[in-house]
Amino acid sequence: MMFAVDLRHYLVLSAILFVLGIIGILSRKNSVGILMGIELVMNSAGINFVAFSKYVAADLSGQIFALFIFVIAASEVVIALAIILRIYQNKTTVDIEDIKDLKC
Amino acid sequence: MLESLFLKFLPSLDPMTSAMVMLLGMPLLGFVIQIFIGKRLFRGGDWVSVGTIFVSFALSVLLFIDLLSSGPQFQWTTSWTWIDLPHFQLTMGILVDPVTILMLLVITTVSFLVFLYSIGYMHEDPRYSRYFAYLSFFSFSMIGLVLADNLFALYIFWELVGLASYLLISFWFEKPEAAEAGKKAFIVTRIGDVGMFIGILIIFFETNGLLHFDSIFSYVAKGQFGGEFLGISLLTLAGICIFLGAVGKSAQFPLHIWLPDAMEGPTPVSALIHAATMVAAGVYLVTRMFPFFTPEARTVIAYTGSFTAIFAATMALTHNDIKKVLAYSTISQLGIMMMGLGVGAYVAGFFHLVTHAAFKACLFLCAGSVIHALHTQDMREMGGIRKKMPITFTTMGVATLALSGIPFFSGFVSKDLILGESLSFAMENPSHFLIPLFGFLSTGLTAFYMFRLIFMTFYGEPRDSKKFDHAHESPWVMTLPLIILSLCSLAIFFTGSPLGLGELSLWGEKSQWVKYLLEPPSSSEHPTSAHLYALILSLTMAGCGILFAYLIYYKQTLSSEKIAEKFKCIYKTLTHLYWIDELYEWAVIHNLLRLNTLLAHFDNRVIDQVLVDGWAPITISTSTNSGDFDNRAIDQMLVDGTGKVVRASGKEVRKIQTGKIQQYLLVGLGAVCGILILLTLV
Amino acid sequence: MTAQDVFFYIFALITLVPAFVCVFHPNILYAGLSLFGSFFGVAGIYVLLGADFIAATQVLIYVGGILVLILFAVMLSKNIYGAKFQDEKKKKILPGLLGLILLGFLVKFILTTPWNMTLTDEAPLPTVSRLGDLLLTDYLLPFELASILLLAALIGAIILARSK
Amino acid sequence: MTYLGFIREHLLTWIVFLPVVGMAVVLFLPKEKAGLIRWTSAFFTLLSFLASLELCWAFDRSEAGLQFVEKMAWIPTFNIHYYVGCDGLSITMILLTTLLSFLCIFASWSIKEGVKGYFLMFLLLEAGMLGVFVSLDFFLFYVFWELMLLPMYFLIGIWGGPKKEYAAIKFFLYTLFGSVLMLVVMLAFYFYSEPHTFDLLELARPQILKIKDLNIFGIALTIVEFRRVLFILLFIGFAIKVPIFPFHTWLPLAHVEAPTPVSVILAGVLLKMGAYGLLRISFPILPQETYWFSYALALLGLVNIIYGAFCAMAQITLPQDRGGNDWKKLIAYSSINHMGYVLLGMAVFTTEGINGAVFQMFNHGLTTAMLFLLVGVVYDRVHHRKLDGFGGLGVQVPIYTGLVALASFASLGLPGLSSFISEALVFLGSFKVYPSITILATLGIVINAAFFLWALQKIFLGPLNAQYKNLAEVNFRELFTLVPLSVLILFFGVYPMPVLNLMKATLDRLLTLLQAA
Repeated sequence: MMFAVDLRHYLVLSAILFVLGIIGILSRKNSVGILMGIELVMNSAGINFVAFSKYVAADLSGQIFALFIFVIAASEVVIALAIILRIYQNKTTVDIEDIKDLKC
Repeated sequence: MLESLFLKFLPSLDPMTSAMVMLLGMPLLGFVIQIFIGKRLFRGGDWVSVGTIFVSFALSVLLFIDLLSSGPQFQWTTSWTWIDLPHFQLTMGILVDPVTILMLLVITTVSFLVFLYSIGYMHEDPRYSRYFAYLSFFSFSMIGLVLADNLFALYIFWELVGLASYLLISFWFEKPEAAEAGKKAFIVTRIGDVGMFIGILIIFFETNGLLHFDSIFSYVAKGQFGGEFLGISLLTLAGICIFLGAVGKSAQFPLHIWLPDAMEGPTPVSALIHAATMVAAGVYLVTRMFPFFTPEARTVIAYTGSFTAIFAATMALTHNDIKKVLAYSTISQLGIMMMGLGVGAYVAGFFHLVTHAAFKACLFLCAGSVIHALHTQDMREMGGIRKKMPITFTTMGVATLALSGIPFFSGFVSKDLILGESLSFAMENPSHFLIPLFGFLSTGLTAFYMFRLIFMTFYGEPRDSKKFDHAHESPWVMTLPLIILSLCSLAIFFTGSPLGLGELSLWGEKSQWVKYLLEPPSSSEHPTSAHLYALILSLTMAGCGILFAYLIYYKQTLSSEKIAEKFKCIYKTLTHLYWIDELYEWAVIHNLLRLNTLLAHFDNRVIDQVLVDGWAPITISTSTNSGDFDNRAIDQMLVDGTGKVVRASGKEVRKIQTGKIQQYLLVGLGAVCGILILLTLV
Repeated sequence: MTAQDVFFYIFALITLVPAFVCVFHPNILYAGLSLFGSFFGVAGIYVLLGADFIAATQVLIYVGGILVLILFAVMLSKNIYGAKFQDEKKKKILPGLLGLILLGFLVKFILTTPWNMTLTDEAPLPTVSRLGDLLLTDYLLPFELASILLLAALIGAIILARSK
Repeated sequence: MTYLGFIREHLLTWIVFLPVVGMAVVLFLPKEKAGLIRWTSAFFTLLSFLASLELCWAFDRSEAGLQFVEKMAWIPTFNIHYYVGCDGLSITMILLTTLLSFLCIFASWSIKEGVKGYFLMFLLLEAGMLGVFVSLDFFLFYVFWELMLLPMYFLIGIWGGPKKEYAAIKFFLYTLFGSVLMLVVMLAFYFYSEPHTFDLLELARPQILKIKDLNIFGIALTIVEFRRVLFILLFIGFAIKVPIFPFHTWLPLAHVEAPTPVSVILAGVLLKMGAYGLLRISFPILPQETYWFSYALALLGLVNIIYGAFCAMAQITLPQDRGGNDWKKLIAYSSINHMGYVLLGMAVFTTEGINGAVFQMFNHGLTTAMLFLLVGVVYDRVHHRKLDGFGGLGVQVPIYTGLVALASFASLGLPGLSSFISEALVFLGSFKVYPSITILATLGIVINAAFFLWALQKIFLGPLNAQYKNLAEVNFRELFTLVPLSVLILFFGVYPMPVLNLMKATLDRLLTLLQAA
């Protein structure tokens, strides 16, 4: 019954998605690319929540959390993109390697 | 009379208390009004101060009349709890007895006259009302000082008169000398005050918190005051400590250096504070605490007094500043009083305080009048103004005769008493022969320098014609006090008999009122067999002094320059005032400054090195070169050192802070993986 | 293997392959475009999990909102065909390695954990009305907070992006 | 329950947190409206001051124990409470703090940059200080103690003088070092008490604190030694704040660099915290150790007196390039001298001594605060504090001169002004126990007089420096800050009982506790 889909499959799927997202975050030079990685990670979290909602909790709280994840993702991406645009205006680059003003 | 007066107008209050509070409070009221709104009042508000002091004066006179009628046993006291803690009380109280009343009379009389005089003397000063405010404040503190019934309260007012003196000496503070003199006066007297405070501490400690005069005396009388320190009984030590306060305030050797400098203040101030009242507070203190002093302590007092008397008299010989001559004379006379008290002449010492207050205030005011007319204090620029200022000349002459101890004048009466007492004291204790010797010598010197002053100022040719032409007699507000004070310098005022020896007593035993009112605390008065010798001796000395002065400065048969040439060494010593100031400058101030600098560098040098070696080899290289005051050792070692270690290590660690978020995350991820691997392995 | 399982694998592929492309494709524009597929795949997974409303929202917000925003940002920020736009491969090795290790552990944990599953085989009910109820009753405070967050993000984004 | 009743029930909480409320209000004010911010701060500090007056009025003077106690569980797991109360020891400090804070708001008018941040920090500082004085729970005490550090750091570091960053860092690290030692002791108290508690009153009971032998880093400590070590650690923690030689080096620097109102608060209130902590925590909880160390305490007091006085005098004699010639530094060193009297009075365990010590804390708060305010007045006008740089100001600004003279004379202990009484009490008390130390300490009186008068002479006397021909006299706002202080100095100098009445019962009880040891 290896292929009969249950919770584990969903979790593995989300784990793969998560790791892909992490790799994206770590490897992209472009800050928009990093943002994409983050979106993948968030999606994986959403899958986890909804899957647990169905298989473990058997109520809708997981879905509610998925909704909140959307909210957070939306706000995050909006702010992040605004910041990136701002940086681009100032430095004409979005390359994460060039943005190191935090270093003293 | 006083009580009935107060009962009539303030029936609901205790008459004596309200009288005393009023006596004390009026000058304070004058001070408060003057300091806040004085400038805006009519005539700068001088009438407020004069009025308030006049009320105090009138009350003192009434009190004195009451005292004369009730006799010397009179004593009235009251007190309030001031600080009340568990097992600890401090009280504030008023003690009125003959000594107090006599002091009050002296203070308020001289104050009132000086206030009056100041209206004329200071009328052009821009800080006119401030001047009167300070004067009122001084009167308040001085009255408080004599009213106090315990040592602690006395100490408080003692310091306050010091403050008033500071403010008035440096009244013309634009002159750097005046500012310096005020500071010097305050600090030097404070050194004495600290001694007095230590004395109070010893008494407080020994008597378990008794500071009230009477209770201290009864405690001492019962012989409960024991204890020794370095072989000296604590009682003697406490007495000497208390006396130190008097040394500072009454400008006795070795703390006399402030008084001549204090002459930078306005002349009426010198008359009031530095001749008649405040400097006499030391004598008052010794009088008040008289039963407290052991024979040893009294000997110390007598030696200090007699030495000061001769020492200051010699310094007065060569001075050309009219006020400084008088200042040294004051020191010398205070020494005489101290000497009198030291040899046990309780009445005589205090008597001399009273007479001296009158004639010395008169002398200062006369000097002020001269200065006012000539605008100089240097006697070499004066001369021949006898005709131009007859009142000043006459009054000053009277006061000079009184100071020189000539019969018919008050100084003769009191000084003779002291000298007689000291002579009989020395006859009983021949080893102390120096005390009367100094006393008699100083009498002669006094007569000499006083007549030198008179001759240089009033006789001869005018040396500075421009100033001479400008001179004129002072207005009546200034001459009236002179006349009154010179009248008070006559012997008859004190003894009721013209010669002053009691050959006539116009009003019975009360005519010698000072003697009548003062009761020696124990039968310490000596038989008067020595008085006749003393009389002859002192008159001879005074006569010699006057004669020399006459010869040198009037007839000029003896040239002062030649004498100075002949005794060049002595002359030089005298003009340099025995190099006392220089000695202090070198011994105290110089070394004090060095100590300051030393301590300021203390951290750098001492703590530094110790802590460096002991504490922090890590930061040793950064610490040793600190040269300035602020880079202190502790700082550099412990505080900055720690900082530097942290900074150095931070510098290394900082290299991994690249500012690249991805690297951080990567490290984080690596760490997570590492932990997971470790967990599975373990 | 039921039809649902088949759909699961299909959707998983639709999710993972574009995600893979998104992460590893050197051109950022393609990466962004490939996200499109990935988001759709996740929406399908949601449908399979009986979360109809979530699936719809996923499509609306991610595909309609976030993705478009990202693409805008890509295009606004850069000449998309520029040389510097290509990522070098070398940087991907270490993260990939670490990611694989992490993935291994995650899968191991997922498979070894005894999941307490209480799945009933009922047909999935429509969730919209129940979600609405929950949001306005039990989850009212987070809901309101979320709205404040959105408002803050809105204002913040405007202030940040507004040219001075 | 009426509103007034509600306020009175929680009077101490109101006093402490009214500044915090003020802070919240100021937070929402636009930063351009400096005037509004200032007046709001003034209003809330005034409220706090009025509340403390109400406290003073309702305070039962014959009661030695704690009053206005409020106790609420805060972190029950560790038996930590929000536990506040006040007794005769703390009420004087509360009054001093609220009064000085209120007056300092007006002295802060000259702050022109970053007004909002400044007043936020200032209000937070006031809350922190008040919190320290009312806390009865060691943990709460510690929290407030640390809370107060933060605004102080910023106040010095942002609004300070030329070397502000250095001074701020130094102040912060110094005090933090002390706090760490205090923390160690706090934890030791907690873990060695049965039951575990942070309650200061509980800890002071004889059977609660059960110190055991300790073996640490290979050093074996017996109970007695361990207790002494605890005392020393705690003492260093507080000594840094007092400050006691040799932990004083932060003080001159911080005072000099801080803006005027902050110097006032530093000298007027913060220095008292060390002494307050000793009296509140060290003395009652470790009485035997206090007794054992009393000679050392008195000796340190003597060192403070003499050393402080000489260092202050060095300000006049040393040129500027060697760290001298600074009026503010002179006052800062005189603070060290004055705190020496406090220490000496505390160390002798006599009624006069301890009352004198606490009264001296109060008086020093008044006089030194006034002196710093006065320095600030002239600094605002001429922008320097060099003692040599003035001269003859007495002609130009007579009122100012009078006020400085008053404050200086108060500071040098002139009778009739409040410091004299406390110093005299300290001396009367200490002479009974340590006569030799006391006699040496009286030397401080003379040096004090010398350097204050010297400074007065340099600044105000002599011919007027032509540079300052147009120097403005003190204005109404400055008078408003100075006159209350001078009135209080005069009043308590003549009649000190109102303050002594507040504290004598409490101190008497503390004393019996110590004498029993």
